[in-house]
Amino acid sequence: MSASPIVSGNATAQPSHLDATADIPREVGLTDAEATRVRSLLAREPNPLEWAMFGAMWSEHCAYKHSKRLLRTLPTTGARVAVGPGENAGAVDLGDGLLCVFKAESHNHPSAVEPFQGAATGVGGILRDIFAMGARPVAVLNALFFGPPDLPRTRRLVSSVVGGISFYGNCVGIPDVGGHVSFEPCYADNPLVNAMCVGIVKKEDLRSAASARPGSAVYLVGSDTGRDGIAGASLLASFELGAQDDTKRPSVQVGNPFVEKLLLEATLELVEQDAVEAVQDLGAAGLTCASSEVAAKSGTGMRIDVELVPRRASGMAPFEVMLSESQERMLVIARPGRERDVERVFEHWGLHGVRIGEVTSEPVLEIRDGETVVASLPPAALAEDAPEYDISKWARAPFDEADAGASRSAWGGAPAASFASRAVQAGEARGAERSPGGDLQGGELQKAGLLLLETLGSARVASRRVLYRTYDQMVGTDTVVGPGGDAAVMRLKGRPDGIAIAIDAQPAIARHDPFLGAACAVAEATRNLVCMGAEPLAITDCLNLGNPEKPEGAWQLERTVAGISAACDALGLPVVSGNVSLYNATRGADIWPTATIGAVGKLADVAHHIRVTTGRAGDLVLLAGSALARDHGAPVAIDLALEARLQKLVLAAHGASLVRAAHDRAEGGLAIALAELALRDGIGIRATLPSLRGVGRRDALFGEGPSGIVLVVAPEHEAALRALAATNDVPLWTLGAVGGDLLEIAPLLALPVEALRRAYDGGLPEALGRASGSRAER
Amino acid sequence: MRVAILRYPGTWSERDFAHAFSVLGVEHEIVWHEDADLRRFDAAVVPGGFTYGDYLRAGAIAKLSPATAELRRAADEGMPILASCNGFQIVCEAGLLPGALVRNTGLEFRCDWVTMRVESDATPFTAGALGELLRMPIAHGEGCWVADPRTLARVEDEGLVALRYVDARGSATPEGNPNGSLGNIAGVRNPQGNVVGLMPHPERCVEPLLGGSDGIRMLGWLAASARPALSTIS
Amino acid sequence: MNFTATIHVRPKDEVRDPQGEAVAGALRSLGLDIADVRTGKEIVVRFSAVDRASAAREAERMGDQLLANPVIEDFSVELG
Amino acid sequence: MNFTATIHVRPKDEVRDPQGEAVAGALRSLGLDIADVRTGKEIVVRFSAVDRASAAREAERMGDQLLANPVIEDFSVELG
Ligand SMILES: Nc1ncnc2c1ncn2[C@@H]1O[C@H](COP(=O)(O)OP(=O)(O)O)[C@@H](O)[C@H]1O
Ligand SMILES: [Mg+2]
Repeated sequence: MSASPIVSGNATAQPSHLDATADIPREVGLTDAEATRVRSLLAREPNPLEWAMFGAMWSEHCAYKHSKRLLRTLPTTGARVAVGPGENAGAVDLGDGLLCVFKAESHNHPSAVEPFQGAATGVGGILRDIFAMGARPVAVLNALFFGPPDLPRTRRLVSSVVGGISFYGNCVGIPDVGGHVSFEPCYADNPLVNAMCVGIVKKEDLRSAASARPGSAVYLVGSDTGRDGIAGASLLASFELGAQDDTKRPSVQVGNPFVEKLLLEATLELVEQDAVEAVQDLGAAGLTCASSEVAAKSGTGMRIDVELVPRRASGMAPFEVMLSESQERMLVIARPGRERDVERVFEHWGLHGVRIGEVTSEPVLEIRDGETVVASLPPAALAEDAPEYDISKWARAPFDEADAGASRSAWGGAPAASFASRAVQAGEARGAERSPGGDLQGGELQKAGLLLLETLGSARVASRRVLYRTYDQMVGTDTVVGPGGDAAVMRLKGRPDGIAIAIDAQPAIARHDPFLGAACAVAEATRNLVCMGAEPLAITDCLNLGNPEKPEGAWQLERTVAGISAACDALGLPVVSGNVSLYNATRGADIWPTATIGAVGKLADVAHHIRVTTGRAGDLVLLAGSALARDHGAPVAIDLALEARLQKLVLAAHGASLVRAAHDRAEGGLAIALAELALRDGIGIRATLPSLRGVGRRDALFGEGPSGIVLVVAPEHEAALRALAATNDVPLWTLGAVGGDLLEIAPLLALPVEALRRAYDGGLPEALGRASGSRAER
Repeated sequence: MRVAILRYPGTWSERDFAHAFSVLGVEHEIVWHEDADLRRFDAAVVPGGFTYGDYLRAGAIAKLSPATAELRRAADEGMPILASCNGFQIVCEAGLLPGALVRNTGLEFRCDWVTMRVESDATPFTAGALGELLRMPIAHGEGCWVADPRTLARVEDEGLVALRYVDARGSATPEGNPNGSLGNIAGVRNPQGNVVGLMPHPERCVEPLLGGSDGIRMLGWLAASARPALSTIS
Repeated sequence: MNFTATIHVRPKDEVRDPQGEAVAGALRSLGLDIADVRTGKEIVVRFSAVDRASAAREAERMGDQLLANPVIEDFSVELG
Repeated sequence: MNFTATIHVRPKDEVRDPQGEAVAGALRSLGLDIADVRTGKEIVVRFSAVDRASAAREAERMGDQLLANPVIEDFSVELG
């Protein structure tokens, strides 16, 4: 568990009662200055319940205190943007009346405490964000970050986290179509669980939390409210367990995907019948957050009677009801006169839905306990008036340029290089510096084949199939390409077009240079879309970082956001939604800055995507873009302008039907990209490496760097491709041709594709020691 | 031909079946389990999903639905009924088909493509396909078909095995078996042949765009009256 | 009157129990000398009934009609 | 020596038990007057150990290290 003040309520507790004599503002996690701000906003002293509501709503998780200023600098507009950040999820316009709604979110702390339930409820939360918009979820993806795979703890975490995702998503019936998995030491005690959901909605069915109108009835529907994770996401959670009465403890949130499925169907039915004017899911800070946000965004007030809230536990105090984070609950605002219809839909689906209050015109959130008014607050004060901290005031790079060596991270390894981001800022890409050991010497040369098998079978590179085969990838019958390709491809029933989805992160680069890592993640996610022939439309970002109150943490956050901005600007992409998770640390050391980027793209003709194939014997294999690459984790500058030209080239080539296959050069470099290409259909490739001054053969084989796509084209299309590459000013190297049953990279290695298969397929189960006992028994 | 597609709380393949039938040109309607009156229909599908969250045992709570009596009546009257995935679990729980489905031997949910051999063509869903190999997706965590030795012997002796998992070479080996089912049994039928249950998902493979179209072998006959629609699929 | 019934549900001896097999394997890997493992369920129901005799009948019915699948499972009832 | 241990695993009292909720609903639909239902597991292990004391220790270890998830479940051991 992290030492952060923002920890999940799973591990920590809320005072069993709010003692008016204690220093309540501090007890609920507010600083003295924040307490002063509350008092001046209200012009009075809040009561304990009101303090608790402020504590929850002004927590980092709910209020984005340390990130809001920065997030405002992200590009969020564009012709395609239908809904930008601020709603439950963002949306892009697919044309012809359909919107694509999507968002990524973290569930890191709950997953550290109870990985199975934490991951499961993470999926549940992101699904609710999507269907709260009136959209039907059509796909989920996940990005997972664990410690080294040989640690028993990591193995248990992998089983539990993947088990939780599989348990929840499969039950609700949403296909899991892609993801990302990293194994790095910084995540050993603080795994990251990021989930993304994509939904589709007709324009007229889009719902907003901002459209509640005075006089409308407010319903709470779904699971009964218990003492689950009370104020878990807020600073209230800074209390130690143990001191109190056991029965008053907040308990681990347990997900019930069956209720989620009912909620999903009921909500969509209500939207279809146009019986509701606003819908809001209950997440962090539960009813407090949902009610104040709806009221604040709608410019109204709301009256809620906690006595009417159905409860699972007896003796719950109003603050427990208001702050409970029980899963699978929604706030539904009925259209006036449609209350019976709303209730009928709840009944049909066997859901417990109760009218707990109404929307009011005066902007006051009034909480009653029967006849007694127990809290009365301006919703905007709760939802919008939290302080914003300008972290640039204390942000400081961990090294200065003269002393790059000082930035060795807590995990050892290569010195950080700050040159890369400066190169990007200056708009000039610089050549990769020679990494030590960049060349293969004598004996090593003969070992190139072994090195390839080792890399291909390493946890970093090997096939994730053992994980994703436990997810239903096909339910919904829209999955054209599921996990295993560069990006997922989904059709839209009844239309010729389709979407592509990818999720990626580059923590090993961000560790040295958060700007570069974030920019590379945006570039990789969108490049993966392009490898399927899809034009990127927009991204969602899920930022996972350490402590923003420390100079280095603040700097990392700043640089991460700047990296996303720069990449989005260069690629012409908006950010439509996102999430920030701070205070992630392992044994006191912050995790590497981890920007998970989810990207959505469009295919004009879904049947005409770039296939996940090796190609045919005789096809040519080429490398387009940049050939610069270095050891894993050693940053290579990204030339964002080249990245944009490369993506444009591949889309243009695909538009002209020149591309048989494409694959992004990612983990493990060019040799691995060729191996993965050969593995698709089990056909060999015979290639030679492009010779580049200053690039050793080891780097040429296994070096990693952005902006490289391996293309397979029929020989008769080579000239046309070359012409396009020239027009777009993208370097292109011919590597070789498809054919035979060996992967041959002359003169360094020649391996049977069958041997590659064994390494690639068997690598992850072996790394995770899957033969032996795991807590599989759930 | 008009097909009822049953929907229980937690069902999720009903929309996929509806889409598949639209593609095949089969008239169909999604029917809420509590209102199920199958007399209006010529055939019925009990689709996949996680009815009642699969709590207790997959299909156990759904069998208490009023739809069970209706399914039994329709089955007795000879109505063709196809039960896939969770539907298979429900009809086994309800006693319409022999055996039961328990946790996969690997204890993991498994989504993949499998190959099955048609072992009985005495059902409308497999008529004329004896010995054929069908490739279809699976997606289940409790698809291991089990029975006590007596029941198993009866199922084998009376030719009630409708489909068997096979490997790439067409043999019913452990490698071909995704979930540990006894005798590699993927699907069974009732003695009359009108009720067929299977774990795989024929509705997920009626369009080549989605990776295969062997589901047409199983569902296509329902479109007999609308054959022309079939030729437009490709 | 209020009663608590515990219904124990176990796989029949002759029926395969994949979960038990997997648990046996996992326990062996902890270094234990396992002959075999069978996994069952234990369902604790708090309910009311007119008297003890009908409570017993009702608990029996729960096992019969829902909690156990007679094709593969046996059950027993403990009425507290 | 051969032993049989029954390890009972139950969700902690304050932890939500969705399976129990679903079973309660189903039993109600059978016309029973149900207050609540909690569902647990019962794992019967036949194993050998040098003596009774170490058998008890080993059974405890099974619950601890594999069968129960200490964050949300409690377990108890019965050594037959
Ligand atoms: N946790 C996961 N869940 C589902 N699919 C995953 C997961 N991790 C990776 N994948 C899939 O495996 C394939 C390879 O992943 P990755 O190596 O990250 O690809 P890339 O380098 O192209 O981003 C992709 O199709 C990806 O979607
Ligand atoms: Mg890729």
